[in-house]
Amino acid sequence: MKPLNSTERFSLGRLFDARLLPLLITLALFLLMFGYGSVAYRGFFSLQVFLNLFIDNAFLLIVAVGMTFVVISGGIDLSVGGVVAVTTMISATLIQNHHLSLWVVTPLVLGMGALFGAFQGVLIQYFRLQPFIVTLGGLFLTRGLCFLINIESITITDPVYTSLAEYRFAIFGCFVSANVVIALVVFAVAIWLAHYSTFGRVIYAIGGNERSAMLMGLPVARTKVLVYTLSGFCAALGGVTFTFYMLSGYGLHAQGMELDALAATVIGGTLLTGGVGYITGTLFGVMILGVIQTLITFDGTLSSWWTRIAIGALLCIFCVMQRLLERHSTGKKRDSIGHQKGVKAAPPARQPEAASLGPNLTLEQPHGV
Amino acid sequence: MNANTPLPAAPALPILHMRGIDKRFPGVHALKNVEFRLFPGEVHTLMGQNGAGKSTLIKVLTGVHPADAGEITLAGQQVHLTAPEAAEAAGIRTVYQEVNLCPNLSVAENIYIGRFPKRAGRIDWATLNRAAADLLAGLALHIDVTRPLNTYPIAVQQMVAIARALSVDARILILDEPTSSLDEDEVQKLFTVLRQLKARGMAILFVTHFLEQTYGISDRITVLRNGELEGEYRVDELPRLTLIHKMVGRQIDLESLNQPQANAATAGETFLNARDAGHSGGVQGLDLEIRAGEVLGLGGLLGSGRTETARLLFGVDGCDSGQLAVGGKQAHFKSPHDAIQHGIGYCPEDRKTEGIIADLSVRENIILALQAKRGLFRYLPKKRQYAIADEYIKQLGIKTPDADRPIGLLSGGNQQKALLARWMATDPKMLILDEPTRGIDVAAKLEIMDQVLALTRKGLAILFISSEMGEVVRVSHRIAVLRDRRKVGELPAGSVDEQAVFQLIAGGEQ
Amino acid sequence: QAADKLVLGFAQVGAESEWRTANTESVKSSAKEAGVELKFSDAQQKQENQIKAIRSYIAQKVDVIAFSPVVESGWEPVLREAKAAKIPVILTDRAVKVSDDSLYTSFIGSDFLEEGRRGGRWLADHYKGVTGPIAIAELQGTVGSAPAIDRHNGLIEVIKSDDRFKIIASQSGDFTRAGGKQVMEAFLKSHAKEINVVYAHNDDMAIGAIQAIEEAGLKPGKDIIVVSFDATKGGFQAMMAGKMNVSVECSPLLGPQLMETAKLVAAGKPVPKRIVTKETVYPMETAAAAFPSRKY
Amino acid sequence: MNQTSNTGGMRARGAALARHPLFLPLLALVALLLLNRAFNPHFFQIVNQDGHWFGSLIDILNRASPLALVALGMTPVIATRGVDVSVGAVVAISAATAAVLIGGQMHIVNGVETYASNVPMSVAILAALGVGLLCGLWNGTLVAWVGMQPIIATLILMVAGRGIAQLLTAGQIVTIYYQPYFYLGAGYLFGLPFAVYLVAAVLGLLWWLMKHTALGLFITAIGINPVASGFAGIKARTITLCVYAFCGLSAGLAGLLISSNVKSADGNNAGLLMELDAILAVTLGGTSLGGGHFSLIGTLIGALIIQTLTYTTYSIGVPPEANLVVKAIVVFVVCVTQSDVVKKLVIRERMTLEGGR
Ligand SMILES: Nc1ncnc2c1ncn2[C@@H]1O[C@H](COP(=O)(O)OP(=O)(O)OP(=O)(O)O)[C@@H](O)[C@H]1O
Ligand SMILES: Nc1ncnc2c1ncn2[C@@H]1O[C@H](COP(=O)(O)OP(=O)(O)OP(=O)(O)O)[C@@H](O)[C@H]1O
Ligand SMILES: [Mg+2]
Ligand SMILES: [Mg+2]
Repeated sequence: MKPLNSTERFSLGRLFDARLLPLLITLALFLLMFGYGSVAYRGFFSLQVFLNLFIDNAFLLIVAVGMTFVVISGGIDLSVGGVVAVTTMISATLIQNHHLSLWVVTPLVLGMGALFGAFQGVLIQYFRLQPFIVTLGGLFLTRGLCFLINIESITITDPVYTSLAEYRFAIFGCFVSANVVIALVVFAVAIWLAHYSTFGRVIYAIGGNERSAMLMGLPVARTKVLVYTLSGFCAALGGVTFTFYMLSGYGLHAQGMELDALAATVIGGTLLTGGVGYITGTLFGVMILGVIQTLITFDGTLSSWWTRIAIGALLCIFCVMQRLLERHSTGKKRDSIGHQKGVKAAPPARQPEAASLGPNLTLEQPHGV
Repeated sequence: MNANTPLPAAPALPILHMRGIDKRFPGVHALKNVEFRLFPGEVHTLMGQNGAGKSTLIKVLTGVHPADAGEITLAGQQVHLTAPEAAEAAGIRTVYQEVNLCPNLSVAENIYIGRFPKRAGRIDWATLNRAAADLLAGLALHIDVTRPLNTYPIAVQQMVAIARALSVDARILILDEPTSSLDEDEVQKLFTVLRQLKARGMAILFVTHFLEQTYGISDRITVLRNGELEGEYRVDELPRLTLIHKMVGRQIDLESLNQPQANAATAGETFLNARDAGHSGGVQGLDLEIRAGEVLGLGGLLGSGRTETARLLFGVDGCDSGQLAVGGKQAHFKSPHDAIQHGIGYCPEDRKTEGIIADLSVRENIILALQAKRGLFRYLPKKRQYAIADEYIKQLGIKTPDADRPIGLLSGGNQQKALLARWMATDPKMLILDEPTRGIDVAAKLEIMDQVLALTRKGLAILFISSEMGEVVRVSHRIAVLRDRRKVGELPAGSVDEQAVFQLIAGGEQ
Repeated sequence: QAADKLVLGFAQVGAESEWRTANTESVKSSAKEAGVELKFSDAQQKQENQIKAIRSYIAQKVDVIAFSPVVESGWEPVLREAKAAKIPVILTDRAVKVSDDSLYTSFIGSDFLEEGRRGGRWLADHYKGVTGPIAIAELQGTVGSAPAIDRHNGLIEVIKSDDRFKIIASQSGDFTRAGGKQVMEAFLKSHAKEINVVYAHNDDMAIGAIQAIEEAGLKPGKDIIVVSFDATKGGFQAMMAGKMNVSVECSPLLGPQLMETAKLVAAGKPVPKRIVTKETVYPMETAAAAFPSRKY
Repeated sequence: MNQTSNTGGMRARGAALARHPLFLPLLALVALLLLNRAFNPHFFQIVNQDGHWFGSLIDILNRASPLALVALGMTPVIATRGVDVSVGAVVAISAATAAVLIGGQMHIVNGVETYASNVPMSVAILAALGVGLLCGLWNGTLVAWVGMQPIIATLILMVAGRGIAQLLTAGQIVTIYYQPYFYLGAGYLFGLPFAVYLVAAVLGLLWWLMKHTALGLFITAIGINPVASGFAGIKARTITLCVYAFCGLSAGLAGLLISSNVKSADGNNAGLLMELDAILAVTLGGTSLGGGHFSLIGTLIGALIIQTLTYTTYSIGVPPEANLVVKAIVVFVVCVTQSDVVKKLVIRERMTLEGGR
């Protein structure tokens, strides 16, 4: 997914591009965890367990992809969990109680999600409000709306819906659900957006330095509103897949999903300060959260509280390793004030290749010699 | 506006005409009824002291700030540009003062973002990178364009910003102090390109504080003073001294600018001694001796490691080979805090990200290092803070309505002065000045150099870094020359000229 | 390899209340007693986590799967997978809504709606012969949760025909003591002296409300009647102190029944589709006598 | 003539007041209180019963105390561009520690109820505060020294912390029977709830630190530009560590208040979602999550707004299912009225009005 190296000659420096490093480390740690599970637990090492990671986290991946764009732009979207819930609720109500068709309801809820995202984006961009607060308000609003629609959960029995939800694609004797396919499509489109479209690059630019982006004549306002629209859309799509997953609408669905999505995004190497991030990283982030959970269920001996402590500890070990490995392999120690890597105002991060590959900045002879 | 200086006859119709421009910021009347004309095929330099309103005029033009009054016509048509986006669409390309690019994007992207080459609906990275590399090669810069911008030193970033502006054909090109951290050599490259563009009929608005550059490239000069139009002149009608006089409003002895200033007699005890010092991935094997009462100049080209040397000596990058000694005693700087405790101060070259704290007031910015030196609990009383701040505002002529204005709102040159004040306030024994005169007007430059030399006379040691070699030669007692992050030699100043330094850089051993 | 040892995968909702903890404890200890290998997972109150856990039990090929669904809906796809893998499923605590009954083997648990009715009936009984109006302040559980909905509906069902009763205030206290106390405090201020009855959806909120009532200078259990659910230890203590009038039991001790059923199911023996747990209503008069035998 | 200049001066002063950053948050608070008054005529009534003041306002103050403590601790963290989402869990841990240590039994000696604590109360309180401090130090270490992003660093403790709290209480709600402990969260001093004094003390301490030491300056500098602060010689890491430690400590104190008030500790529910409310309080008070300038008083007002809002929904009979929607609407309204756009509109309005006369 790294776009920049499609150019010119292959070089050693490229292979160990420092920008790819966090991704590689994340991937390696994921494999390590999966490997540990395979050794430690019977039945863990199977294709289906691996595929289950996708089946069970497809909706999270979709939501996290939307979140990734927002975070790259330097914002945050806490409303996603609520949007997922309200999407399941509206879908279920319309399908079950009003007998509308799936093909009418789905575009409708997707549109509503996008619209809601746009609404938040407008508040953030034009009223200069803080994303955190606006989207927290959005979270309250969407969750609240669920309960205004119905406080009970609504089971969907519509035959089209259920058959779609239960449809399974076979892969080597194992299977995945339709959700997985949707999530992978979203993932692919997101990579295209992030790395091969102007829109995506402008998002990175805004995250890097919003004022500069504005001075460079980039459409900052429009892009920012669109980023939240996109996140709203992804959340709604996440809601649709969640509805497939659960076959029900309920106001308490997807509790705390905003934090899961955020965690997945950040674990995947995206910086909350904006400007740096990878869609692929987000995929790994989701997988890592999934694998932690799977490890714990396979273990099956932890009490409720030890479950929590174990999740926290694994997360901690993972993040600390990630940081240490990154620091170690970039070779260069942090300068004494570089607060953390990639803080917006970080001094030029001087990278090791420049030293090892020799200076590639050549200068003409100075004047007058 | 000075009504008694009639505008010289226009060669053709101006492509840009700004009339009666007025702009107020809270507490500052930045532009007062300013008129400005720009003709096709000319380089028009806007000159004025720090805070005269040059950048503001440009920002009003490109729609960053709405004007309070006045009208702008582009090629005879009245326009209302409300955002930089609109200005770009109208054919105006701008390089704003300070580097305004995205640090996280690659060099190539920074140049072409907004106008990416596309193929089959997707960005064509190969073409993009090739085009960017070619464009930079035209400016004699051969760098890896796929690396993020912030991996390059500020001078390279400035070149990239220029390249971005040159990457598309525009009617008007605006360059606000694009050369402030460039070497002579890059400046010449830039000028070559500008002359080509001019020949093609482009109108170029240029801002600089370097008189040589002004006279080297411009056709016409507009002088602003205190937000008012002082006058518009053809360059051949305006001798340097008159220009300075018009900018500053008083007589300035230009000769003193060109005289070597340092007299060797003041040097005293060795203050800081670096022996074989180095930082992995940075400068290596550095032997440097800095004495009290002496200015040590650092010579070298862009990327030769001058800034890295400064960072090493200030404890930003830990010294992990060799050793440092202060006053004869071995010292180990784990952070700038340690260096400051030893009486060292450092004015970084990258003022925006490493220097100012934009939302803090001028006063807080000035006392910050002193306070950090005193520690958390010996808090300077507000009264003292104001006294210190006001003293330096006066002494350095910092142009600000009061000490409580956020420093980010000051003009670039005045921010630089405030940073200098920050370190002078700590009563340091040694100051590292990395490009201290960047973006500073002629008069202020003289003042600052005077201050620096006055400090050395009181026994201060100074490490002086500037990309203007002439300046280095003039103020230094000795010059250490760096190449490829190593010291290649040392020259006593006074007897040498720039040529000697360049020769050493180019490879001639001493 | 321990081929003959029965492996039971149990997907618990979480540990959100004392009731739930007691439930977990009961399942764990009776598994040990019955010699069943228990795979336990805690879903942190999230249904999707429970589904994930069930899926991983299928992958682990356990013998029997049991779980306590907090919500009735949303289980069909995963239960179908379980059925395809030929693993029998037992529900505890609460039923699920599925189109095909064969997706689960048996359901052991209580009935929140019935509990709500019991609470209502006790009230009707208590106020027999008294002329109204009787003002009820309701402390609801977490909005949207099953016990909150059903205990509310159960009460309404009983009192709607009796126009002496009137719910004058109703708010969610999230099943917690702090929530119950805070809400009750506000009720006591805004409905000053009107409230006759507090109908709290669980003991914890009732205990919080009792504190608020006491701090307002009133006597819970006398000035204001307190009706509550679960009959936990805390509830019993409040009843013995005369501060709570009645607690409708909702037994978490489903472990022994679960193990028994699991063994039968694994052996291929028929089991009843619905196994109702034995639950009673504990008015405060009987509390002291019943307390020593309480396990949670 | 004298009179006109007088009113002119007053108007100028009024305008300056209206432009004060705390004006709008305060206005929102007052509006909410008035709304309550409209529904409940006794709302502003405060009566004195045996030396204690009683009334809705007192309730709100008392209830807002834990939130205010947490939010006050959070303010400097946010000012350094950080955030601490673990405060809710820290509240639970501290409450659990105190409850388990004090616990206490009721003995009936000669028909008199007497209470005994497991360990001396002061030890238990110190232990709980110590645990809070430890949690804060842990967060601070991860952020400042390991270099993790604040939200993820504190997320770890947010997840694990509740587990730790439940581990301490073995998943039970630990009821506390030791009477003197209840004074912290439910006692009165000079007629006002004791908790209010605690908040005042913490606010006072912070205020003193900000005004009479360079801490406020350093925190603001770090929040605005961490790199430049380092170049100016500020020890950013040490200060970051301290700031998180203080946040943990104040969350610990809030945990004590909560457990003392409900006389029990609930590992799962104590302080649930408090992190969101605390962040909300900080932001409603006008502090930007982007770091930099901050306002302690603003935070306090923010906490009061949130608590008043909660109280309002309870007392004016909002149906429980509408709680969240009401909260959302209030948040939106308060934020939008505080936004520059609206301010500008209002000011322009006023200017044209005055100009028109
Ligand atoms: N030949 C080169 N090609 C590319 N980058 C270089 C080269 N030489 C130096 N650099 C970069 O410049 C950094 C060292 O430059 P430093 O900023 O210390 O130089 P300087 O002499 O202060 O130059 P400047 O004129 O930019 O201030 C190195 O970390 C490296 O990233
Ligand atoms: N956004 C702003 N808000 C308030 N005052 C401002 C703002 N921008 C500029 N000013 C003030 O306007 C005046 C003119 O500033 P300007 O940046 O135009 O100066 P300049 O001529 O470009 O100076 P320099 O040579 O130092 O760059 C200064 O006094 C500055 O403090
Ligand atoms: Mg300028
Ligand atoms: Mg340099």
